[in-house]
Amino acid sequence: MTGLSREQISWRVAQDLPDGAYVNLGIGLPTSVPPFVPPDREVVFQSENGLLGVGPAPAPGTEDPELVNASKQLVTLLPGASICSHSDSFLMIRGGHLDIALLGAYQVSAQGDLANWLTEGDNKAPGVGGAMDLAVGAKQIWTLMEHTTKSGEPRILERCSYALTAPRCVTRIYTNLAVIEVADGLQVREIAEGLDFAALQRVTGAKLRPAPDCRPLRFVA
Amino acid sequence: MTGLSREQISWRVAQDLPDGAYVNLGIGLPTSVPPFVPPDREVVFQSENGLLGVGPAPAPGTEDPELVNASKQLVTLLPGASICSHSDSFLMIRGGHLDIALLGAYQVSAQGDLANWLTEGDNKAPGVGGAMDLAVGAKQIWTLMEHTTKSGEPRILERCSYALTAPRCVTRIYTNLAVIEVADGLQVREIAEGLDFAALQRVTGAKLRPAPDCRPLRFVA
Amino acid sequence: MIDKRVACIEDAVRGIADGSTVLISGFGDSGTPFELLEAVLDQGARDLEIVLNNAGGGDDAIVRLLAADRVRKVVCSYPRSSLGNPVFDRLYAERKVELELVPQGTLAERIRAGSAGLGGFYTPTAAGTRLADGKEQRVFEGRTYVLERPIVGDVALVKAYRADRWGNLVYHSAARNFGPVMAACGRLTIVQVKEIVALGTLDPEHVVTPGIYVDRVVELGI
Amino acid sequence: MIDKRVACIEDAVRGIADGSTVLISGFGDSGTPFELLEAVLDQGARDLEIVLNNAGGGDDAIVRLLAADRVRKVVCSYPRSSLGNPVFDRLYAERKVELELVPQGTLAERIRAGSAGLGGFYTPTAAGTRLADGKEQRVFEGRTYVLERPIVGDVALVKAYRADRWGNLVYHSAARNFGPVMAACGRLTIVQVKEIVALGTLDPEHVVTPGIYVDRVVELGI
Repeated sequence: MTGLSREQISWRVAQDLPDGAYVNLGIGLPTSVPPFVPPDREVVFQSENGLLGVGPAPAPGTEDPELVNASKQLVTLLPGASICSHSDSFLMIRGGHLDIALLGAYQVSAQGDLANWLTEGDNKAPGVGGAMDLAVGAKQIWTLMEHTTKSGEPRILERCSYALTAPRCVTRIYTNLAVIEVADGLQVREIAEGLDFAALQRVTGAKLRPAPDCRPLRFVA
Repeated sequence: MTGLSREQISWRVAQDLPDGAYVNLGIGLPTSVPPFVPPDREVVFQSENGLLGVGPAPAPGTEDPELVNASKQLVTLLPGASICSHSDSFLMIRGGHLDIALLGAYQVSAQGDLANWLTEGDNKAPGVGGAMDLAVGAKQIWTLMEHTTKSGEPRILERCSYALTAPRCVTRIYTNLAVIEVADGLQVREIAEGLDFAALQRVTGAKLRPAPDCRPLRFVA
Repeated sequence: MIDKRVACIEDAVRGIADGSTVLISGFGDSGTPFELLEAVLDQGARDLEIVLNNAGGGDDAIVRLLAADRVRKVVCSYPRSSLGNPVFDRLYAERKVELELVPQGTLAERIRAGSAGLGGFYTPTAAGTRLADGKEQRVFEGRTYVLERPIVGDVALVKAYRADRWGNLVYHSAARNFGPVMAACGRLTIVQVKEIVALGTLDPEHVVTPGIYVDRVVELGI
Repeated sequence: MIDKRVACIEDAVRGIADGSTVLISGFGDSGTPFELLEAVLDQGARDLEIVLNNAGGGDDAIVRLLAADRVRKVVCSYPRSSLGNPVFDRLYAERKVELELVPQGTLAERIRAGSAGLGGFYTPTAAGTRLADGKEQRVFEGRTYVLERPIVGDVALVKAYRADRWGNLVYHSAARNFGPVMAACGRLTIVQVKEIVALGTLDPEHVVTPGIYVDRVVELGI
């Protein structure tokens, strides 16, 4: 299918992060967003394990094995960073202090319900991590995901079939095919170049409507 | 009446503080206890405004106007001290981490009910401060008070007539006339020299019983 | 670029609306943002609900806010001062100011709950006392607890010691007290500091209030 | 004299009883007290309920505690590891270990509530989800909250960076994570540190865990 690569989804999200925003990065795809933030913007990344002001991966030879992000990747701290305990970190998360949480998703519903912790076929022990706290706590939840599953099933649905992370929390959906605003239903802000609205609707399990100013979704290097 | 002076009550309490104890000092009489702790013991004093390891008053010329105790008196910090916020300080207090809180009292009942924040005749705005948190939180509550009011009314009663700070919290009562353990009623451990049990009972509003090893309460310089 | 610094104390308190709930750090004089309070006096906001540990004393700025009939309600643990507070006592006696008396630890915890997005908590403090009247009391494992609800401030006025342009804060000694918990709880958090330092000067391990909670910082040199 | 120092790691873990609830600091490997856990393996306590963020991975000491059938129940937010944890997966599938899955922030807050003497709290986290099944849900001002109860540890095993003989602690970088909240919550709090320093060396402004919460400190040099 046409559309963005996974890395390009991260790039696209990064273009929308406003200067001065406090942003949490969920595990997975969101962790690749920071390098794409335009250099004239100061965005402060939070990591649920008690870091505010997370910087890029360390230069070889300067790694600190205890300085990791939520995905347990080695990171650095920027000037202005601070470290806190888990209770203080989740006070920050749950208390509505983060502007945006970028989360991976299995499914998102037309009402913004989020399912990103449990798939039905998985017999392994379930893990939830900080997903539920982030989903209820951040001012905005932006999800990053492929528009469909590998077998082509839609991930954007009238109702999630997987167990919810939180109801009515997602405010924006970034996929390889579209940028969609969750606002009284699903409004398509951008469609991947080469795809028309009807084709997008066919791979989506919930009713979409185009924004009046719906634009092409394209990657600009 | 015979018995200890107010300062001697503080001295008497100090003799019972065990080595290694963590002790909160309520406002008023308790703040005069620390200088009387025997020098071979290390007792850590907590102040509700976020200090653990409070030291003596500062030497003239070394005062820090922001370094005060719960009574807003200028203090110092000992080596090993730490500073925390109010929420962390009351986590420490309410969470049962202090061994002993030394509190002033208006009245104590035979069941250990404490009244130390509100008197009936007082028309001024009421103030409670940290008294209720301390009363429910510390492992032991020791009260320091005159045995009777200035007009000779008993302060130790079957039931408090003043509003309670907390029910069933006081474990030991130190007065100018006696040291009393609250344990299934009131057991007198020490009686002021020159006073007999019957005389002590007459100035007490609740039934007392002498400990098998009841001793004289005396000040030793 | 993130820059929480404001040039002067008038800018720091700009826009505080009538009717606001204002959290004020401090324990007695220690850690109280008297200079910000002076600026609020000049700024003019009225009908305030102030949340603080004490209620001023002598003729400090809190007492003068009260004397100027700018305060509708005081939420505090101990509205008494060794300096006396006849203004508060008079307003209270004349029922011209409402008093909500809250045990000190419950006050700190309610503010923390407000900052933490919690709907409430059960505390043993005040159970079985007059201050639990009218509140839900509930027994867990044989102990009685009182349900307490969060406090959220429209504005928090905080005194700290050092800040950077991101709004990171460290405090000085016992002046820390209510500062960290109130700073995290204001929809608009305004901080006076002695000194603003360059970004990166404050050790990430030692920052007490992360800048995310802070909206404006003014440097006063004291 | 207050002296929380113990001479060796065997002394540090002495007396942990069978059936204990054991809080274990760490987030992945960062801040996990692996050396104390090795000592617990040798010490022999069984039938443990362990409370921690993850559930080990590879063949670390947590996995080996599980493999040795020493753990009755795991309370955690994420029992998965990039290294894999086939031991946990097998025990879970065979119902030989109980899993209580708790959202990470709720886990931290429940431990904090335990340390703070609270009877419970209402959190919006997990409201309307499967993890709220069987729990009281309650609406305050139009928002649904879940009642969560405190966790108290019989034992807390914590990794910190520096300590003094009073048990004051500072942490290193992101290894702080669950350390401060768990240290305050153990009836018996046991801490491994890289270095024990002289009393008075740690700045009172920088102490993260006050010594009052700590029972034993062992210096490991790592």
